[in-house]
Amino acid sequence: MIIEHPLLGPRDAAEFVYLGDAAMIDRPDGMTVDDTGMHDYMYLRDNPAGDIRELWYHEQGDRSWLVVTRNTITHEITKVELARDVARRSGRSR
Amino acid sequence: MSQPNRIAGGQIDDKHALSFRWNGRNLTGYAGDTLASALLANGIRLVGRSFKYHRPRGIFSSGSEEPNALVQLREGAAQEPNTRATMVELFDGLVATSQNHRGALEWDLLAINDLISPLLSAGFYYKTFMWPKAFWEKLYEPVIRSAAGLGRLSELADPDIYDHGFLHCDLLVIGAGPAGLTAARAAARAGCRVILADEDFRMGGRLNAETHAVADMPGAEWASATCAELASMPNVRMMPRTTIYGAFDHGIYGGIERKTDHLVDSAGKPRQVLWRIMSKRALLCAGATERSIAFANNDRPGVMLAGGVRSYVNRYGVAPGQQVAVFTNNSDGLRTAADLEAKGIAVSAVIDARKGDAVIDTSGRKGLRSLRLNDGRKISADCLAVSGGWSPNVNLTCHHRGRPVWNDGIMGFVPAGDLPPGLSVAGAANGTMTLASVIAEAHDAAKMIACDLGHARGAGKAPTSSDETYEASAIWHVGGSQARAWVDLQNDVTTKDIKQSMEEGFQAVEHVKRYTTLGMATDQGKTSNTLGIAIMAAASGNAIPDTGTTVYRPPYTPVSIGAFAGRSRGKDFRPFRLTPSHEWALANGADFVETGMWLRAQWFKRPGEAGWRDSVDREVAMTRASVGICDVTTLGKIDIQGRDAAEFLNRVYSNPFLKLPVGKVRYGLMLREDGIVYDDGTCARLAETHYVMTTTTANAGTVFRKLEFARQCLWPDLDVHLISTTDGWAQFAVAGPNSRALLSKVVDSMDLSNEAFPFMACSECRVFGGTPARLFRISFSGELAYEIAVPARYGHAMMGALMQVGEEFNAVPYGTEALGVMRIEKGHAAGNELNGQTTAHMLGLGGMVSRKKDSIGSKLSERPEMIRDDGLRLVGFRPVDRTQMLSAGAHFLEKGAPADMAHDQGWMTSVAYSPELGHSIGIGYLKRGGERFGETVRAYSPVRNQDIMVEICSPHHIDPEGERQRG
Amino acid sequence: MADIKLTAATLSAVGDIDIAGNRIIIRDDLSLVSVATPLGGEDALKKTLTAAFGLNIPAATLSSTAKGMRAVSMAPDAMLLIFAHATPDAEMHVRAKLGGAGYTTDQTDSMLAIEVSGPATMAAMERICPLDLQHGSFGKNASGRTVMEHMAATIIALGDAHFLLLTASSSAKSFLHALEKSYRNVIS
Amino acid sequence: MRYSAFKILKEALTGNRGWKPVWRHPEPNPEYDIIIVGGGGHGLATAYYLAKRFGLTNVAVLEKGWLGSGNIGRNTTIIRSNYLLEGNQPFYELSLKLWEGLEQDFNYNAMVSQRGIMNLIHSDAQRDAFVRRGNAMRLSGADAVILDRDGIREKCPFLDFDNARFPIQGAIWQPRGGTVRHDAVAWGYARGADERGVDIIQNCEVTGFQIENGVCHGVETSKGPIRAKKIAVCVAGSSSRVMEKAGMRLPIESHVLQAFVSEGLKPVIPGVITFGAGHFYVSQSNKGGLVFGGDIDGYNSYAQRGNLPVVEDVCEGGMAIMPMIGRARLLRMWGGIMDMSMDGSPFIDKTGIDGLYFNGGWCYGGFKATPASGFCYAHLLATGAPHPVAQHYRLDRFLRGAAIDEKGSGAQPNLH
Repeated sequence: MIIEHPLLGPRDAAEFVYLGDAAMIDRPDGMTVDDTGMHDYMYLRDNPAGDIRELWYHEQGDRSWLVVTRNTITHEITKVELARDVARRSGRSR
Repeated sequence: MSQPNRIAGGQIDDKHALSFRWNGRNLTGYAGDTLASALLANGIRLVGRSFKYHRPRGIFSSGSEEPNALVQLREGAAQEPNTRATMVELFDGLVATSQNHRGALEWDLLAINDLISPLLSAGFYYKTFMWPKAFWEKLYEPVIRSAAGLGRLSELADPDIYDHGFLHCDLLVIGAGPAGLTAARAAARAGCRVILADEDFRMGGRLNAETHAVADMPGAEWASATCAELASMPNVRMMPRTTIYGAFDHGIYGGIERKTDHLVDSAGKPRQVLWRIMSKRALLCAGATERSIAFANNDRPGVMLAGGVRSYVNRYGVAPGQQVAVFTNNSDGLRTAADLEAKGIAVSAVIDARKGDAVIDTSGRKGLRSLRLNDGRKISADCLAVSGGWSPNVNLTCHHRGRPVWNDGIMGFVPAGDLPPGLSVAGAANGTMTLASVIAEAHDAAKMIACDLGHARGAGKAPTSSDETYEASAIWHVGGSQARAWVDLQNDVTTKDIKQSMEEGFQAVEHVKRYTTLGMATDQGKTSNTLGIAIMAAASGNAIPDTGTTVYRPPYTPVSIGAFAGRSRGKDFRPFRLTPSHEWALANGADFVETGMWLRAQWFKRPGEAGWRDSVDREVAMTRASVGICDVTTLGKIDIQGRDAAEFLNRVYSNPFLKLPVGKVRYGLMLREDGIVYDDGTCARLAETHYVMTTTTANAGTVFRKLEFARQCLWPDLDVHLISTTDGWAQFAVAGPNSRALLSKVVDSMDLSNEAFPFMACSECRVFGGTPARLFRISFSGELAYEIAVPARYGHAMMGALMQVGEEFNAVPYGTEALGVMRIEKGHAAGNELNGQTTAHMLGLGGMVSRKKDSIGSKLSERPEMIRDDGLRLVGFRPVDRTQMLSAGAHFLEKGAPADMAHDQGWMTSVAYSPELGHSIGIGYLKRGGERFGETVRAYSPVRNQDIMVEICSPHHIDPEGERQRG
Repeated sequence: MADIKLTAATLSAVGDIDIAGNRIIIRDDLSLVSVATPLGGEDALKKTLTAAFGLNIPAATLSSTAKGMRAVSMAPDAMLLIFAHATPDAEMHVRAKLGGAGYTTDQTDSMLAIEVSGPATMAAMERICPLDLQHGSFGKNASGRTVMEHMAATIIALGDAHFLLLTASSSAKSFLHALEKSYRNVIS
Repeated sequence: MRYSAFKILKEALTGNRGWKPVWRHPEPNPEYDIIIVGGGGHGLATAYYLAKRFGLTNVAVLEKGWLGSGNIGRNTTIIRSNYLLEGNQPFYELSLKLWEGLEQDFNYNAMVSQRGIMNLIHSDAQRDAFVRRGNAMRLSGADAVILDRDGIREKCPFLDFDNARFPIQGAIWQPRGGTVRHDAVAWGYARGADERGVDIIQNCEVTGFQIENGVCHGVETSKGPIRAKKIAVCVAGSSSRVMEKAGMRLPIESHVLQAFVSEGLKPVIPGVITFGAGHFYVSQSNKGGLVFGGDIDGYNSYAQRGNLPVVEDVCEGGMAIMPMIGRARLLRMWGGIMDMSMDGSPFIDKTGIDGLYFNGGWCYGGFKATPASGFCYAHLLATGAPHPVAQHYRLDRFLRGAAIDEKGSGAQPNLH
């Protein structure tokens, strides 16, 4: 696979390490979440057959975490963003 | 030496004779020959035996689709089984033998299988060999296994080397026949970066095998002129002998280039290079493959594909027979007769199925002698050129699970719309079957691609060419005989097998394929799949499009496993990471151990020491008695800086970190988000905004990754920055009661007294008159100990210098084994204990998980099953009989309890011999372990034949109060 | 022990390698200092960097150079300064000049710099480097981090068929072996 | 029709014209006692054991494609019970015992071949872990032997003992491990279930569940609605997609696992060999192909195909331990969709919806589990209680903190 890195251009996916669903960004606050909330965050997945937003880490590259929108049936990638930007947009500052 | 079937002409160099050996016979061919053409030139027809019935088989085709002529190439360790003679470029000194026969090829003992073939019908093995039960592994299966298989591995290490490589292009053109050459030229002229790859050693495809004209010259000449033009262009890479074997995601194609397979010796260079080709676009110009017709005994040596016959006659200057008959169901077959006659070869009959004529049986035990026709005629022939029509080579278009669609016009499957993105198809692979239209289509396709990619230079005009008509008919199977008619030559699948399969309920294409093994041989059914589906359709009464297709998977043709591995074998399987003191250790008797990629000194053997235990016991004893030095560079080191570094650490460690003062080190416990202990280490605060974290050797990379995740994804607006400095600092543990005395002679002007530099202190400093260093007062051994770090370039010198200074204290270097012994003596958890299944509670560190803050893993670490009071706890063990040695991996059982899983109480994680205590010690996890000090339990290790009683004790076998390290 | 002085040991002891006119040179004369950009401090660092070294912040795929110093982007908020510096205090030197505008870490000992050039260089790199190094795609001063033969590597174009490679120092021997092998595999 | 050597001989003499269909091709009834969704190995085994052990035959198996078209038809055919944890080991040992009597039980030769499985050891820590595992196996009645280098050399002289980057130090060997002809398992179970009256309905896709007030009464299918008292989902690879129709999110991700087969070769590999320091395992089929594989590709996928990095990684592992295979050729590569669960272990459980049952999360270990999975699922469906060896495979185990994590990789499916 080729991931179109937003800063570096096309890169072989072999340079990256995969984590999984980008919902992992939305970590609940451990002091306020209930047991089920943290369980659901950690363990339950939409696992779509179609577009998924997912986290890839450019380990053999610039160490960016990326949010890649990819189709799990065709593997087509339609969007790649810096995860840090996504996290900020979803209100994770501080 | 005479080559009885050699005729004039073709693209071979008859000035350049090559000698080779076939089954022990010395033969001669010419440069430009394949092994197959040279064998045919020498009149050799029988070249192998079939898979199941051990039927005599001859050369069937002239290309990579060859199902029959599989040979063992070369000898000794270089022996290469299952090699298609049709793809082997002849070289001087070539040695090949036939395969899959017991006894001589001509007198194969297993030909008995052919006589009992009714017993071996489709799926016979599923229905028997079940009684008596024990006979399967002992008798039936070994017999089946030894009869199955084709060629033989040498069982010696492959003597050749392989390489990988990466290529980038605008357009990859796959196949260099008329379509590929035309397309490559047009795209290259337009300015694209083009790669043109073809599996053949001579580009030109069918132009080399036919008598067509292009641009008013013979096709083969045009091909070679076009190749010359392309080779002269800087934006074109010509890759003959290169098979594009797979289409992967996002325009990546796999290519295998055979670099030295056409040479007698690879001379130390890679035999093959596996290319990963990143293309913006690709154009498949892979042509088509001819197929046979199913009629009785259609598998005899001498029965060949008509296109192959033309290749041998036109390209190789070989007559495949003296008396050739032609059997065709389409217009293409007739050209064979014309080409043969043009070369003066006798054509004994042209049997055109479209006129109702058909071959219904053949005879000739080890080679074709005659044919029987449906009108009763018997015709003499030693070669039958069969054409059952052409199947477009759509394989690569299906590698993303696309399904081709049926085209009645050409009686074949053609690519559908669901191609891999970026791939287009032109020429015969696309179902375009005549030369002029092939060239026009390829030219237009290339022009359009160039234009899409923004290359607007003139692509030029497509060359003119001769053209012909192509008419195919739906004649697949000739009845009229009870004898078997082969569909899949290599796997010995006949029309009867397919029919029986369907009668037994195996009707889906995949069921038929799996039940009969149709299309599953080394040719992936290139000549048989379409025919098989047509026979299925006829048997079920369905139309071919409703019957379905099978899925083509990579590779297009088989690729050596060695090529996929590239250089990564032997010692080069993975890189070595070496510690800064590696050379020193090498010179001082070290044995090394692989820990991940690292090589670490395991112990340092001294003269007179009989075994490793002697060395390790000495290293431990001397360290505890005086001072020892160990290279601990491999521990991960992460430089952490930023205004919010403290806050960040407080969120990633489960214990508090906000209040760590500058100049202090703290032990840190790191959990996974699921609450399991992930890693532990120390973290030193060097300055207000500057920390150095250490991790275990094994987790250095993954901890860094997780920290980056936390930094970028969870808390993107903390000002914190991470960089690995693992390789940058050579770090040495200096441990033992004399460590302070030793180091005070090393460190420049610094007060190392317990008051000035207490346990868990850290500082930047200088050593040996000015070399920058870092000093940490931390202890893994439990002794008074330090770790001192210098820039890695000084690591080698530092080790020597520490030893030199330490001479007066009898300092010893110690390795990972002694390190392990001392940490077990101290009850410190390491890899065996932190195996990803461990909770903080199990380690007795439940209290370290702060509940006053949110940190990674803290929430989920509190789930009920993870904090059970009756759960496992890390405790120590010693043998009741102190002379006995403990064994790691032993499970604990209560005295008298049955040895079964229900009574399993835990297991021993690590054991060591403690020189200080004089007996074996261990640590491990035991249910309710913390409450059971003094009890005895069984340590049961049946795989070690060990069953001993052990006493439960504190995991801190030595200095449980920790006085030494604080002293 | 005033008589002991620590001396640096590096792979340059192996010596430069010449393979049929292609050169592999160990550049242990170069110091490497990483500079991370404080959150919100991008402008300040930019100004300070220019004032201190005349350097621009490098683009993600293009290194910047000035007065014998090269800045290479290593991460969205981190760069590596490469310059000749004889003593083991390169980081202090940079830190002093930047005066807190960036977080500095000495990487001189973490990585080894290797320079390669010669007629077979493009063919040799093709065997180990997944990046497209053709001139049009990777011109002078272009830079990238990638993986070669299982080892992380940074590659910088110094000119036509002329590259500077940075690789982890602990595995540098294996990396050199891989480089040498690449050349040997492609020369005839 | 009973299969025997005599039957084959009789057919051979009469032109092989008397073979009967192995299963019927029925249309669905409007209602069944139990519907099994998924006609793969596990679904067919469940139907077989429901019929044979519990006498429940008013059962339908609904298969979207052709029976056996899921992972039962695309795996590397290995059977073993070399598991470590209490939650797993007895289950896989039951499975191995069922394999051992399977062919006589269902009168079909699935070529259960116990030529042994060997996991190579390359470090002291690995040895300690394998000793622990071997002892756990012995505690639950399985077989396990620790081999030293000489013991390995005797069985596999072709391994690289002298020049390996990660030298072989030993192995754990399970003599009863081995391989089975995978397709034949589906066919044998299907034939056995069909014979006893189970309707196996191919080309019948489940498109929805009939759920009212928290009770599931049936399914919607491409062949119309079908009602049942119990609906048992068994669609590993598609679990999330199917259970989503019942409104459930699962602790499962779908990943692609590639597998490879070489051209046919004369016998050279004795049993199954697993390379502990690389990612490679291999066996040799009765047709002579080397069947091998390694890690999953690592990204979520429903594509049934993988990419090159893993192909290379696997072959590197192969060449590292057995450099004789360099000149053998890789003939075919394919991918299967794995239900990768959050702890690497499966689920056989009731759901929060009455009447709806779930079996899935088999990761890449589903093939060897086929008999026990069917057996325990049938037990749960027939008795309402989990079979003792499958009692830990509950959907709520993560909420309780009772993960069954053999590898210790945590809640990241692509690491299991």
